[in-house]
Amino acid sequence: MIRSGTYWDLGLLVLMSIAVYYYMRKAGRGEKLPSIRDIPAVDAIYEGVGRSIELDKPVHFAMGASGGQLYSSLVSMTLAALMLLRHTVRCCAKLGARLIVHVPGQTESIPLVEGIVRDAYLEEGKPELFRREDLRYYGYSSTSFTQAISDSYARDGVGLNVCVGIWYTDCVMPLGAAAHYGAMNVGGTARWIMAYAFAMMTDYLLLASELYAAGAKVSGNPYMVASVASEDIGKYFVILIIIIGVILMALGVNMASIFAY
Amino acid sequence: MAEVFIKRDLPLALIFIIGILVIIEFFFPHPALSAIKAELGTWTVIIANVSIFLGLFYMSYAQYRMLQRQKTLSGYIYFITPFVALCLFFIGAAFPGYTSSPQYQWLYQNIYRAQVAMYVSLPLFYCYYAAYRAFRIRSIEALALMLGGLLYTFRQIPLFTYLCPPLHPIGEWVLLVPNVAGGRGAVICVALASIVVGLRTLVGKEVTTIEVR
Amino acid sequence: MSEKTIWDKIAEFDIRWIYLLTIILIVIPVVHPLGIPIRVSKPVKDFYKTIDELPPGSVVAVSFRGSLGLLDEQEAQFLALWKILFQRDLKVIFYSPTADGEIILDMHLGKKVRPEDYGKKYGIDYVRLGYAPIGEPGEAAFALDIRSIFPTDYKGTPLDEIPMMKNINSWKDIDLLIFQYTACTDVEIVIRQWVVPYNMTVLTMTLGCCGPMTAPYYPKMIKGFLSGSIAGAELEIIGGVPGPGAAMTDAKNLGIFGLIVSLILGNLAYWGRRLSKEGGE
Amino acid sequence: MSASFWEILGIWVAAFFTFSVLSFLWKDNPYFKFGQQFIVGVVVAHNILFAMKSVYDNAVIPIMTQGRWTLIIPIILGVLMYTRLHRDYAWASKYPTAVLVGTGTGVMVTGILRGQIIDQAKMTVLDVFKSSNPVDIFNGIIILIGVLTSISFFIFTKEHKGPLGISAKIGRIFLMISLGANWSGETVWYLTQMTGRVMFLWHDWIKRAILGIG
Repeated sequence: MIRSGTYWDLGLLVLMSIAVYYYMRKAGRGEKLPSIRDIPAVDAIYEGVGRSIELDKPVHFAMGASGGQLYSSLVSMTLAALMLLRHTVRCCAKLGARLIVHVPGQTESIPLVEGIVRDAYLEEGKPELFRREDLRYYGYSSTSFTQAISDSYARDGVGLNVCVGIWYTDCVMPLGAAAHYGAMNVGGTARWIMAYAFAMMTDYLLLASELYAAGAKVSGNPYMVASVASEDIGKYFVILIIIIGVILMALGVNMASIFAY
Repeated sequence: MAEVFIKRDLPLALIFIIGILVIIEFFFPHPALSAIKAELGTWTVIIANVSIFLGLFYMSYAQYRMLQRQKTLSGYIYFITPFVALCLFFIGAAFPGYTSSPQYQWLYQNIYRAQVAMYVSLPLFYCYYAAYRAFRIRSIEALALMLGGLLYTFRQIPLFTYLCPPLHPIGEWVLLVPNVAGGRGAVICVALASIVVGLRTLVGKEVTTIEVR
Repeated sequence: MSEKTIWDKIAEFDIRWIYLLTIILIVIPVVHPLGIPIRVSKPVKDFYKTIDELPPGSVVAVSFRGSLGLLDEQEAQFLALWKILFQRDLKVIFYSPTADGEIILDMHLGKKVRPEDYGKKYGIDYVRLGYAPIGEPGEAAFALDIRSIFPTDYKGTPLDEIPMMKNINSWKDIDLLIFQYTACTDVEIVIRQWVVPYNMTVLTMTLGCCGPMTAPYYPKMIKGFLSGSIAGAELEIIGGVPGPGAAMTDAKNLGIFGLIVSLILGNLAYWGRRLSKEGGE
Repeated sequence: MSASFWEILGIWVAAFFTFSVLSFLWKDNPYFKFGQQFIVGVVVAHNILFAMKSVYDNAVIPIMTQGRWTLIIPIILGVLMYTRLHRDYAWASKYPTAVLVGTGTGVMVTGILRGQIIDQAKMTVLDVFKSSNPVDIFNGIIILIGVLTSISFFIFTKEHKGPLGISAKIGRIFLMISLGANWSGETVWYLTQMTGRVMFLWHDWIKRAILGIG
């Protein structure tokens, strides 16, 4: 028997599943997919890597002190950030820039982070560029994380600073310090509460759900790109239920009880 | 073939099975499923905690390589410092009470808390830095950001509401009306995107979980 | 080489002077308080009203997710809250899903606020269940069966042996939940695990930065909320319970001018340079 | 009551580390570097101690006292995480990762449907009809317009031109106001923390530890 009060949840999940299936099937058959609008921050990563080489400074990548959440409700953000990590590594490998990755505090995410970095170098045919010492770990605390990153900017220099993923207050100091040391900042988080810091301090911003779209876009994988189109189906659905809800409510229908299902 | 199955397909299948189990339990609660879900919850905590020494390894390795590059007195001091701190806290926890011992609590409060409290203050200055360096009112969006920020700031600082009482209800209105509208739209879109990532992961089409060797 | 204009000089101004100015502006009211009056906002009024209107003997659960490092922001809130709760005929249950929460309770409950001063006895009027790193699944389990998470209180006494806890087993026996947290997204935990399934009356206490994130749930799902030390000061005023919030809020009055100066200087430099360039052309 | 030796020493230690962090505002310097290296050690130690206790409480005790032998599996899975350190066996770390990601995905998908989508839509509808007070109705309509237009800003598969372009532009203004409110909330919070530190330095360090007052 279905749990009471979850009919809407199930309905929405089924709708989203159908949308994802539909677009992925299209991608599988090689059919034309809706194009995703430009996200300037994606191209900015490549440009920033080139800039770092010109300045002879390393590229820094961080996902946040709490950015390695694999078994919480923020796992999707971790996965999106890892996609952008893969893209950044490939850009660095292609152009020959040094990359320093500031590993999140959750130790359980380290194997995935190292795997992504190592494989991305391998994909570009330059496995020898992988250096484990450039995966820096500072414990699971935003205090140690932010201080150590800032120190690293000062010590190693910073040409491009990519901060994406799950960020709390820990984003302000790295973004500010990187700008202070002359870096180009690219970043964003889907945690709305902290998005302001990225809006104010980055040169190229990934605002809220743009992070996911960017992650899919840089993957170069048609299934990933296709699934972004299904997000939009969900958005149309939400817009529709809000408009219908307002109309019905104006007509005297008790929407509070209908939404309770 | 078998290698691909063990190294790639089986972990993907595991993600699918576990994820679907958790989802089914949510919609169709059954004591057996709930027990599995609760067990999985415990497992995740144990797995994460058992892996804790990976962090120590990576930290030590980066420290060691840093020392290799900088074999000076300051290099040695920076190399040894985290290990001294580590030992100090281990000693604190060796007293009866483990991490609740007065010795550990003393260290925790006076070292850790002092650093955390100060670290949370530093962004204040970076916000000022951003306001000075980057916050240019050159578009209507930038103006909206600044107005939203300043009006809510005035509401939070008694001096402003004392000098100009209408700032209080205006600031509260910003918080409870346009802020709610913008925030809600963003939260809904992020949630939809998360569901898509989740579904993609479950069906084994999320590149991060497939391609890692 | 062209000479530097006033706008160039403003644009290249060393920001560290503003840092120093800010620190001085914070120090002044700490040393000499300004005593500027504080106005009580609607979410705080609703917060107080919800507690004030509870019938005598109601059970209040306090989920205490404090953080030691962030104590400055929330100390005033919870000291005022405890005083208000102990002034009334209520049964209060404290539990800590964070280790720091328990340390703060150890530090302050019985020291800065003494229940016995209000005639309250441990085990009769209030109980501390202790610390358990329960997370969101644990919060759900707690709502269903308190004893599944906390079989004993913080001293190890079985809950069944504590008179106050005899008939308190689950959400059904709790009249009000006060949810104190420091990670802004934790507000979703209380919505998902208490409000949505049980329509529980909930109040929240959080940092100033989390106010905008809590606002979308107020007043329908969250009846009232405190965000930041200013809300603590407002609760002190409306509840008539003096505490550290007023001094803390007072001391913030001048420090914010650093921000305003930064904004003005930055925009002056930008617009000055731009307009003078356009004028020159 | 005069403060004890340990209390005073604690204040000095706390002041030492407070200034170490603060000194970064001036520039990167050896004092800051020392404090930074120290705190990394502190945090790693703290994490290890709590993780060990958690494994003991959640795995070792239940295995020993309740005979819950299934809990050996997550311990083994946790150990498999270390295979990442050896290139030939690194693939084995995919198993524990799969358990974590699978659980996380399930929890995420089910957790956000109601609270972050359906209830948000519900509240947007109900806000318009909150009361018959014209101000409330006006506010409700503003929220309604803001939510609809800000969602339209995040539509990725259509170019932001024509009506969608106008809607996205309005939505962006609402998003910016919300970002501004968040920025303000955070800035004032940082200011509180800074004030708290100044109060600590004035009342505890200068007055109590140095001058011996209070």
